This record gives sequence, structure tokens and C-alpha cells, in this order.
Amino acid sequence: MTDTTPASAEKPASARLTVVKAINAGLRRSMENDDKVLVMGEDVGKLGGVFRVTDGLQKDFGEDRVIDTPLAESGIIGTAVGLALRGYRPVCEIQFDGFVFPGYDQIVTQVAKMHFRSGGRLRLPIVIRIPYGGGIGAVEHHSESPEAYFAHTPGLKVVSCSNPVDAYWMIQQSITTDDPVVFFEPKRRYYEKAEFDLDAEPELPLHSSRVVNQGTDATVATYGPMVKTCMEAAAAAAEDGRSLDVIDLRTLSPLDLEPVYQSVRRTGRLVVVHEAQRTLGIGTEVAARVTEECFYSLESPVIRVTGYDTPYPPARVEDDYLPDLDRVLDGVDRALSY
Amino acid sequence: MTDTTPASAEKPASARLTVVKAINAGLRRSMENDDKVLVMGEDVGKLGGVFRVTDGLQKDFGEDRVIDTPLAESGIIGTAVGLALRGYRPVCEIQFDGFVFPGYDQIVTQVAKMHFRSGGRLRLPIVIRIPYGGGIGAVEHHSESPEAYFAHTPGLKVVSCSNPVDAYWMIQQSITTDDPVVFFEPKRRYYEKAEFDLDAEPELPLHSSRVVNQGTDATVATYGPMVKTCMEAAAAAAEDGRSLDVIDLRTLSPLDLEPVYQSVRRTGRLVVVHEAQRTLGIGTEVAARVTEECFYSLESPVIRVTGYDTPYPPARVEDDYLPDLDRVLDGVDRALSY
Amino acid sequence: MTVDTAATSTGDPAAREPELVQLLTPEGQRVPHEYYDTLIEDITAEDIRGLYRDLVLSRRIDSEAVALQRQGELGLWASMLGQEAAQVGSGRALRPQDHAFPTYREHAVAWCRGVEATQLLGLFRGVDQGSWDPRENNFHLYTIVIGAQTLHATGYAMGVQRDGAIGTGDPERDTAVIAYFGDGATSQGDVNEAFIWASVNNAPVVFFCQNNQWAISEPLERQTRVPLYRRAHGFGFPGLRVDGNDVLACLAVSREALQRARDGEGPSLIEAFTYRMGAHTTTDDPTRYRLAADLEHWRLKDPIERVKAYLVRGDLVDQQFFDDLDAESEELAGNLRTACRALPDPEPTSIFEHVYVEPPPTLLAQRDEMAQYLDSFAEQEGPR
Amino acid sequence: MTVDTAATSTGDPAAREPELVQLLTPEGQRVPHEYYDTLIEDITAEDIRGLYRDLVLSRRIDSEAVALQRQGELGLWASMLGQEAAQVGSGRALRPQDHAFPTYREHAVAWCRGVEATQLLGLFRGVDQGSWDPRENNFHLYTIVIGAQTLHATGYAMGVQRDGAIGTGDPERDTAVIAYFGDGATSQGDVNEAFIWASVNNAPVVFFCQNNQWAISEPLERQTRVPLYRRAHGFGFPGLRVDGNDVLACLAVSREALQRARDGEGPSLIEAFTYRMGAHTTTDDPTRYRLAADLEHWRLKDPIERVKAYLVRGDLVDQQFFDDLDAESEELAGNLRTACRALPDPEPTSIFEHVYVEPPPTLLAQRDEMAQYLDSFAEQEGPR
Ligand SMILES: Cc1ncc(C[n+]2csc(CCOP(=O)(O)OP(=O)(O)O)c2C)c(N)n1
Ligand SMILES: Cc1ncc(C[n+]2csc(CCOP(=O)(O)OP(=O)(O)O)c2C)c(N)n1
Ligand SMILES: [Mg+2]
Ligand SMILES: [Mg+2]
Repeated sequence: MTDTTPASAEKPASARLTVVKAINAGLRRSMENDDKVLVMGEDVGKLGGVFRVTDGLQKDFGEDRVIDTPLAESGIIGTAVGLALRGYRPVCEIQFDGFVFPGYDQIVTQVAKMHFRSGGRLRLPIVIRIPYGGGIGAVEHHSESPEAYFAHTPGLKVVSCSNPVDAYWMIQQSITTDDPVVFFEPKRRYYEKAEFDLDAEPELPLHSSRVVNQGTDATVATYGPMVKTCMEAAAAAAEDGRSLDVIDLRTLSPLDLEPVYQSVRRTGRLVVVHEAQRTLGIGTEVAARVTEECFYSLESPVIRVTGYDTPYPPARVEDDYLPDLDRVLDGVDRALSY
Repeated sequence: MTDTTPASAEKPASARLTVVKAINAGLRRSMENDDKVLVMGEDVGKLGGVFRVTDGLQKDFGEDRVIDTPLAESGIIGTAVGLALRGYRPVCEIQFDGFVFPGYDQIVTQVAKMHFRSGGRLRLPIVIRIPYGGGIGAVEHHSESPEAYFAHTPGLKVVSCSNPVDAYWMIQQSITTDDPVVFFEPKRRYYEKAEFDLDAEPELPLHSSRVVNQGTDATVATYGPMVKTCMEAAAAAAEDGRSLDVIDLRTLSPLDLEPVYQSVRRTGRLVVVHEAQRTLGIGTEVAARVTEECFYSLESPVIRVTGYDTPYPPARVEDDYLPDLDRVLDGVDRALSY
Repeated sequence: MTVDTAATSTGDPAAREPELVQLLTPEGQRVPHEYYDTLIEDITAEDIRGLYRDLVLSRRIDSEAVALQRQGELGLWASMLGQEAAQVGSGRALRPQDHAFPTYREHAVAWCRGVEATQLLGLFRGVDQGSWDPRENNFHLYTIVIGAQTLHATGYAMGVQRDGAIGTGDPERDTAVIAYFGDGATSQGDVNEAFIWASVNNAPVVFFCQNNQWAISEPLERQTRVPLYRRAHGFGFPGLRVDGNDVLACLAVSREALQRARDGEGPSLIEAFTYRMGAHTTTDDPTRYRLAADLEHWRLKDPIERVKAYLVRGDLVDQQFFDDLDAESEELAGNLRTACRALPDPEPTSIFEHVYVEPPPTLLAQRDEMAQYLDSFAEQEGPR
Repeated sequence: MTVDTAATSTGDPAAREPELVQLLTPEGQRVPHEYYDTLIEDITAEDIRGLYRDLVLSRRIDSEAVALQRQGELGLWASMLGQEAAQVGSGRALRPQDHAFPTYREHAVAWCRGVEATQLLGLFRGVDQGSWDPRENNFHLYTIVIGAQTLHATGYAMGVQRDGAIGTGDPERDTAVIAYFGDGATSQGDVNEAFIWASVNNAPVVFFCQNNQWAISEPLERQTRVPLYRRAHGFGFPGLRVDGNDVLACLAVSREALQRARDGEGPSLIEAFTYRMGAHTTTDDPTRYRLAADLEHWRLKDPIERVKAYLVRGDLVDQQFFDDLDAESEELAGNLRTACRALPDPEPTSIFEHVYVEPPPTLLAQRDEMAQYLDSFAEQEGPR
């Protein structure tokens, strides 16, 4: 492209990137490919975001394309709607999970519905990036998992990446999607690394889940930050001679449960794992659908290993709130004990 | 009480009231019993609310206790928080379901969490009244069923009445509850009538469900506006020689599922019915829990008869979106065909 | 105790109405104005007849819609009776490339933008949620969630800025955005955030507040204790109050503000001081909360009567003009009636369309589920 | 193209700083003021030494907390370095019955309200989310969601009104509420709604904005193009700018505004013009977005130095005073350190406490589930 984007030209196609850097690279690619792509939010410009996900973008793409907004989430989403109506593709950053709620009205009543209301005439290709989840020792409102609030909302698409490779591709796929996408970033996995080819093609379409571990004894479905935890659980289980199918859901709305159904038809047991509170969490929907689809295959009810139905607790006790390797294995035990 | 409330003294103990009038009478009683009870919202004063639920209250209790607020839902909830901290018990009216979202941040991040955050030192006895649901031929944002957004939020209690008697008692019970309660009013049942004794004691505590029809072939769990529909379905089924257990859930958070479990242990089949979209609707949680609790009793997966996963559609097609008698019976058929 | 909510320093808003821009008195007298006259000096007698026609025809559409609601053809209607001048004045100040973001009551703006009257009815009849194409008329969909559209307008204006479509001096390129909202809406966080975004970004947007004195049953005092146009000053951009029942004044001040926007000089707030002469909507009963005398007072300020008086007094029209307009008006209403009744109900499965640009399989499965279910009746005699 | 966001009519905010109320120059010179002097005429040398002590000790608490964070004892800390005068001035203007609603940075206000320094640490250490009892000190919990507390304060003030606790003339009864917030917060819908509610209800609330020039990395220009105190005028109540690094001026203007509130004269906005001398929080790196020179400029305006200069120049202190204060300061810090380390971690099952006043059986079942699960480890050697 032009001389406004010197960095990418020099970048090697293969790189070892953290999740943060992968999203950054994905944003950069998207901005290079389409000059309608904008990045906007609090502190995304000069600072590059509190997690540096947008680091360097303002420098390279200018203040018109990387916008430090006033401090108000409804304003961020609401003006993004207007920009999208004008033909832009805004990528909004919500600084932390717990701060999306002032923008919730615009998301639920406007962003989610505009295409429908307009009889398909208007499109809102908006991406709302939300670093989410706990385990980082943060103060209140900085560790929540609000994904179900969005997955319950028709008109929105909701995804969560769990690793650098997916992060890189899924952000780009979200940006090219003509529907609004809420993009959940597993903040406690922000510094996980992977080496991969930035110029390859994405392995999967955006709205697809992926089997990340093959097993036969039970199925574990999860997403985002808990994928790593579940993989560790699978490794531990393997030592005990138990093999787990682990599925990274990746897309939360729509859910892509075909691989889960297939797995459950083999294993007969399903454990769903997420950080969010249990009641009406994503795991609840997975449980209901899997029970509907695989009723005769299930040898145990679907076990939900999740955060509890409490507000996110103070950091010094978050490890007890959050599912960990042991709680996942305990869930597997419970599934197998039926 | 005093001469500010002449109406109640003259009222006969037994009366035939609509849901609207029953809530009005319940509010009046609560205001008489406790002068800390306030009513606030848009148009609740002189107009008595767009549905007249607060009719006459400002005249009798004055403008300090029945407050016509500026037009902003976050302001309504946020100032109610402050009033509650000062020792008041605000009852906030949200004019229609679809307009609760500008106040959603205050509800989710402040109202729901204050007691927890303060280590139990602070209490927010706030009631948020929301007329909800469709079937009244209204324009967009006026027919939605957002209850799951609240039931997913720890720290809130969520209830829905379905008839005048419950309306009368449940609003009073909600107001005396020291936890915040989101009170869903089935707006299309606003003009259903019942004769009952206003001076009796409530039959049930607030957070309890109720078996409203006894049957043996299948269980139907529902709440709010769909209770009437399900009762009609039960009557129709009876003509076909099928008997349905119908349970009015009444409380959506916490759920009181013991009666459902008991019923399902007998019938082996459960149909959950609500107007809200299916994905992550209340029915999903009911399905998951019932499957967890009654795994060996279930002869069919829990069937969800609900609105579809679309925005609430235009009025002229809402009858196809909303579950009706036939769809409930179809759900029962499906449950029985397993 | 009784809470004293009166602002000690400012008193009752009505008692201290500020100067408002007025170019045509309720009696139809032209009031000269040093500055604003220059903004409408191109307006000919023909143009004024045109404005009169806009006022009359848009009112006719409105009254016909009220009638259609009474007849059960519409579920609801939000009448703009009394607000025609504010809407036509601002609507006619727009250039083709400008873009308007309405509430649910801007029927006369829609008229000015060339939206077919019938298209306005779908939402209120319940057959759709907005049937016109905003990309055709640059007239956005109606927005019912109070204030939400002001942020959309502001964002749109930021897009216009980014497209370089302001300050070029090209009258066909430079673009302004206008956001409509009511007095009640000024209390919403969104509207205030829109003010902030617009001012900080110097966005080419005009905030056009129709202060019709009421937000359903709540009088202006429940939203503010100072005139609304002053809000703008606190955010750092110009605000003024105009006689909202004076189509010429509304045209002039809107032209000024829109041109400022197009020139890259940023946002403005116009408070069109007017009155909601009808009910809030067809389901509302205003006798419960306001005095008939109030209405009488405002009837004397009718936005249409004053233009008529001006035209007649100035001998700018003959009877034929009025007769023709009457006929046109009746024809329009007749067509509207017919077209309304002919609006087809949507197909049941249409609710699955346009939820997404790319619908997921799970949703398509629900559509099939519905279709199958409906088919099961077709196979039988009918619903059981 | 490059979007020109500069307000043509108003220019760069910094270039047009308005008059601010100042009673003590950065050099420690007392500036006489006809009106504001009367508001602090009761202030003795002893009182000024008291204010100095407040400034020094609260800064010491703050710097100790920063150190504790560095040592890993706290997860985070939001330093108030540089904002002591704004906080002590307003905090000391409060009467016992008044009520304060802070953000997350009002450590010196907490100090003035008698909240134990250790109690502030729980939230930042991650052992609780607010450990003091707001009913004891009339100092509300810290609020992290930007602006939310301004509505709480306004509602609380409406409660005060309803209790008849304003305008009685009884200095021990009449009650004011103060809401703290930052410059960034002024962009939030909630804050603007609070302004509206307060003005429409004439609520006894003082909006105290510490304009520390930054919202994390965003300079003031991203939130406004006019001085923030002017916002109030648009909503119809008084607003003024005070030198936020001048404790006497902050005391005087706060006293005035609080007394207005107590007298039933309604809300006011105070913009305390100050500077965040430290990082936004301990996780922030301000060198990424601001110039060291800026900081140097503001160091010369240090809120503590000027009081010291005033005291010394006026011979109102001796070395003993400073030595004693140093000792007190070190003792306070030492106690804080010890107390911080001694703060116990919460019990795992404590997360189920206080979710509700009346916990539902379903939640208690989850608590039991956790307890049982944890017990299962106790029975084994330890976690697997
Ligand atoms: C967020 C939201 N809250 C409440 C409503 C219900 N409502 C519809 S119109 C209205 C009053 C609007 O008053 P105003 O802004 O003055 O506009 P007007 O109707 O007078 O044109 C209200 C409260 C709504 N549509 N949206
Ligand atoms: C609703 C919300 N959005 C975003 C944040 C993240 N955040 C924390 S502090 C802050 C900046 C606040 O700036 P200002 O109001 O000036 O207060 P200061 O920190 O300077 O005291 C931001 C964006 C938040 N806490 N709440
Ligand atoms: Mg109005
Ligand atoms: Mg700041």
C-alpha cells in the first residue's frame, strides 16, 4: 500500500506473536486492506490502548482512522453506528468487560436491530472488541464475562478467540463481516505466544468451532481463556488414562455445535466450561441444545463448570471463583459417575 | 392512615380488579404502610403512567413521593440508588420493556452489586417495574421480553406476575424485599380481572412458583403472559384426553424449580414456554436445571416453545412469533413423541 | 415537607422566555431582521406558496393518518400537528446531499425529503419497521428510542468529515447532517454525549430540537430550568431559539446552521419553540394533564394560518391556488387511504429475513421449523 | 483528508484559560479576594497548619500505597499525587452530616472524612470491594464505573430534600451532598443526566470536578472545547473554576457551594483545575503520551509547597512542627504498611455472602457445592 503503512511491508510473513500482537497485526492488515476501517475508543490512539492492542496504529494511519474518543461508551457505539451508515467499518474498543454497559442500549436497540428494521437496506459492519475475563488480579468491573448478554441478542454475532492464530484471523474475519460482531478477547491469555504464517489463509470460517483435542471418554466444550485450562485438564486426564475431546467453540452466536454433537454422540458425556456465572451462561444454551440433539446419546446430564452466580469477586479470591484444571476434571468425574 | 390517602379507607376489602388496578392497589398499600416508599419514572405522576398503573397516586401522596422524572432511564435508576442509600424505597417505572437499556448500566453495575461490594453494609431495596411482552399490536421496542438479561445478573431478583391476585401481592412483597427486584408486568394481561380479598394474606412467598393446573401426561412451565395461554392449552389438551401439569414460575431469579422437578419426575416430559427469544431465554436455564436434576426421569428432552431468535417483529406478524395455544400443544406433542 | 424544586435564581422557564427569532408573526406580518432576512432573500412568492403547500399537504397526511388509526388501519400514529413549520422550515433548508436523522414524528421532514407518505405508515400499521430507503432520500429511519439517533447523526457527520465533504466550497458537495429530537430527549445521556462528540470533533451536525413543550404528559419544567437552546453554550457551540411555528424563521436559522456545518465550522443547536397541538400519540389523552386554554393559546399561533394570512394580505395568491391545493390535498389523502389499506401483511417467515446479512444455519433451522409447523395446519382443515 | 476538529470560534482550550479563583499563589502569597476571603475568615493559622497536615499526611498515604503496589502488596493503586489541595479543600468544607460520593481517587477526601487509610487498601489489594461503612463516615464507596456515582449523589440529595434537611437554618441539620468526578467523566451520559436531575429538582448537591487534565492518556481537548465549569450554565446552575492546587481557594468555593446546597438553593459545579502528577494508575506509563516538561510546569504549582511557603513566610510554624509532622507521617506510613500486609485474604465461600440480603436456596446450594469441592482436597493430600 502507501507510505502511511511502512511497518507491514517490512514484516516477515511468519512471526511469533502474542494474542495482543496478533490482534494488532490483524487490525493493521484490515486497515491496510480497506481504508474504511476505523479504530475508535478510549485511549486507543497515542497510548495504543491500555493493553497496547492498537499500539502504533494511530501513528501509521492517522488520527482520522484511529480515534481517541471522549469517555463514554454509548457515544462510542452510537457514533460508530453513524460512521457505519456513512460507509465506514468501525472497530470499537471497550476498555474492559465491565464498561460495556453504558453502551449496551446502543448495542441492543440500535446495532443489533438496524439491518432488520431497515428490511435489509442498512448494514452495520461494526466490530466491538471487548477484553474480557478474570484471573489477572484486577479490581472490580475488570474481570467479567458478559458474553451471554450479547449472545441472547438476535442480530449480533459474538465470537471469542483463545490463541494468537485465531486472534489474528478472527479479528480480520470479523471486520469483513457485514453483520455487527462482538469480539471477546481473552485478556488473561493476551501474552500467550504462537508462531504462525501471517500470509497464510485462515483455517476456518469465523463462525465455526474447532476440536482442539481428540478423545473418547468425555467431551469438553469451552471458549476463550478457558481453552488453555481445558487443554491442561485434558493433559492431566490423559495421565490418568482418560481421553477428552476438547472443543474450542470460538463462535458464541451463532453457536456451531455440530462438532459437539458428533463428539457427544461418541462420548455420551459433555462438560461445558466458562468463566461467566452459571445461570444463563453460554454453557446453559450449549447444554439445552446438546440435550435436544443428542438426547439418546447422553449418559449423563451436561455438566456446567463455570463461575458462580455471584458478582465477580475480589481478586484475592478469584481463583476459587474461576474454573481451573481441577474443577474441570471434577466436572469430568461427575459426568462419568452417572 | 392520614387524610392524604382517603381512597383506601373507603375501599371494600374484596374487589374485582384488573392487573393494572391490582398493582395500583398494591402500590397504594405499600405507600400507606411505609412512607419511605416512592414511585418514580416517566409520566407516573399526573398522567398515572401510560398504562395508568400509578393512577391517582400523585394526587394522594404528593409530588415528593410520586415523581415525574426527566426523560432518562439511567437517571431514573441512578437517582433511585441514591434515594435508596438515603433510606427510601423507590419503585421505578420503566415505561416499556425496550426502554430499560439506557438504564442497564446502573442496574447491572450498580444496583445489582452494591450490597455485595459493601460487604453487606448497604442495601438497595429498589423495585424496577417493567411492563413487558407482546401481543398488543405495538410498534418496535414496545413488546419485548428482556427478563433473561436480568436473570443472568447476580444480585438482582426477578419476578413476573401473571394475574391480578399475584400482581397485588407480588408488588407489595417486592417492595418490602431488601434486595433489588425487577418486576415484570405482563402488559397484554393488564386488563384480565379477578375478584379477591385485598386484606387477606398472600398465599405464597414472593420467590415461589405455583402449580396452576394438575396433570399427569406432561409438564408445562411458564410465567407472565404465557400462563393464560398455557392454561388454555391445558384445557384444549384435556378435551383431547391429555392432562397437563402447568406451573406458573412467578420467580425467574431465583428460580423455584422444586415443583417442576416433582412434576417432571411424574410426567417425564417438560415443555417450557415464554415469549422471549429462545437462545439463552429463561427456558434454557429451566431446561438445563431440570435435565441436571431429573436426568433419569426425563423421557424426552425439555422442549422450548418460545419466541424465535429474531428481533421482535412488526405487529402484523407478531402472532406468528409468539407462542400460542397451538404451539404449546405442538410442543407437548413433540415431548410426547419421544 | 414539600420539596421546593423551583430554581431560585432562574424562576419558572415560561416566565422568562428569551428572545426568539421570528420573521413572520402569528398574524402573518413579516418582521424584518437585519441578519436572518439575508438568509432568505432568495425566497420568492412562489417559494412561499411552495412552503405553504408543504405545510398544508404534510398536515393533511398527518390528519389522514390519525383518521386511519381511528379506523383501525394503523396501530398507532404520532401526530405532528402544530409542528409543521419547524419541520418544513428545516426540511427545506436541506440540500439533496444533506442527511436527516428523525425521531418518530418528523412526517413533514420526510415529506420534504421526498419520502412517499405511504412509506411512513408501515411502521405504524405494523407491517414493517421502516419501509423507505434512507440511502435514497438521505432521510434516516424513524428512531423510537429517545435520543439514540443524535449519536448516529453525529457519527455520520464524522464520516462526512472524513470523506472531505465539508469546507470545500462546492455547494453540491459540502454536506451537513441534521438530528431531530424533542424537548424530553434533551435529558437523555445520549443526546448530551452527541453534543460532546460533535463539539470535540467539530462535526458538521445541526441539532434541531422541537421543543413542543411536552414529553408525553411531562411539561418542559421536568426537563430543564433554563431555555434549552442554552445547553449548547455549555458544550461550546452556538445555540439559539427560533419561533418554531414560523416557517420562514425556521428556514433561515436552519440554513445558517447547516451552512456553518457544511463550511466546517461545526455543530449548532436550534431550539424550535413550538407546541404539540395534538395528543402525544393516538393512544394518549392529553386532557388528563393539560389545560384546554393552553391549546387555545397556541392555536392562535398556528404555523399554517400565518403563512396564509401573509399570502392573502400580500395578494400573493388567488382563490384558485387554495382550491387547487384543497383538491391536491384531498387526492393525496385519498391515495394514502387506499395505499394504506393495500399494504400487505408480512409473511410469517419474513421475520427471519434480514436479522443478519449472513444468516446462521441455526436461524435458518428455526425458519424451517416455523414453515413446517405452519404447513402442518395447511395439511389439516385449519388450525385446531 | 485530515479532519479539522479545532473549534474555529473557540480555539484551543489551554489557550483561553478563564479566570480561576485563587487565594494562594504557587509561591505561597495570599491573594486577597473581596468575596471568597469572607468565606474563610474564620480560618486561623492553626487551621492552616491543620490543612497542611492533611495535605502532607494524605500524600504520604498515597505514596506509601504506590510503594506497596510496587512491592506486590496491592494489585493496583490510583495515585492522587498533585490533587491533594482540591480534595482537602473540599473535604474540609464538609460538615459531619454532609455526604460525599467519590471516584476511585479521593484518598484525601476519605482522610478528611475519617476513613482509616488501611480501609482504602482493601479494594486495591483485592481483598474486598470497599471495606469502610459509608453510613459511618458519610463517605460513599469508591466507584469505578465512570460517572455512575454522580447520579447516586443526586438521588441522595433528593432524599435529603425529602427529609426536610435543607433550608432549615440549623447548621447541624442542613445537609449537602458532594459528588466527585474527573474531567473525563464529564463526557458520560450519567454525569449530564445528574446535572439535569439536580437542576430540575434543585437538589442540594455540589458537583466537584477535579480536572486533572487527563483521562488516562487523553488530554482535556478530547472531552471538551470549552472550560468544563461552563457546562453548568447550560443546565442552569452556577459553575466556576478554582485553582485546584490552592487548598484555601478550594475550601472557600466548596464552602460557598455546599452552603448554597444546604440553604436549598440547589446545585453547583466546581471545576478544580489541577494536574495528575503521577500515572493514571500504577499500571499506566504516562511517558507514552505526555511530555516531561508539562509535569515540570505543574510541579512548580505543587499544592503542598505553596502552603509550606505561606506558613514559613508568615512565621506561622517552627521547625518542630515540620519535624513532628515528618514523624507522624512516617508512623502513619509504617502502620499502613503493617496493616496492609496483615489484611487477611477472604475465605473462598465468602463470595456467596452478601450477594443478596436474603440469599436464595439455589445460591446456598452453589456455596455448599464449593465447600464440598474444597473439602474433597482437604481429605486428600492436597490438590492434584
Ligand atoms: C429511551 C426511551 N424512553 C422512553 C420512551 C417512551 N417515550 C416515547 S415518546 C416519549 C416522550 C418524548 O418527548 P420529546 O422528546 O419531547 O418528544 P415529543 O414526543 O414531544 O416529540 C417517551 C417518554 C422512549 N421512546 N424511549
Ligand atoms: C464506564 C467506564 N469506562 C471506562 C473506564 C476506564 N477508565 C478508568 S479511569 C478512566 C479515565 C477517567 O478519567 P477522569 O474522569 O478524568 O478521572 P481521573 O482518572 O483523571 O481522575 C477510564 C477511561 C471506566 N472506569 N468506566
Ligand atoms: Mg416534546
Ligand atoms: Mg482526569
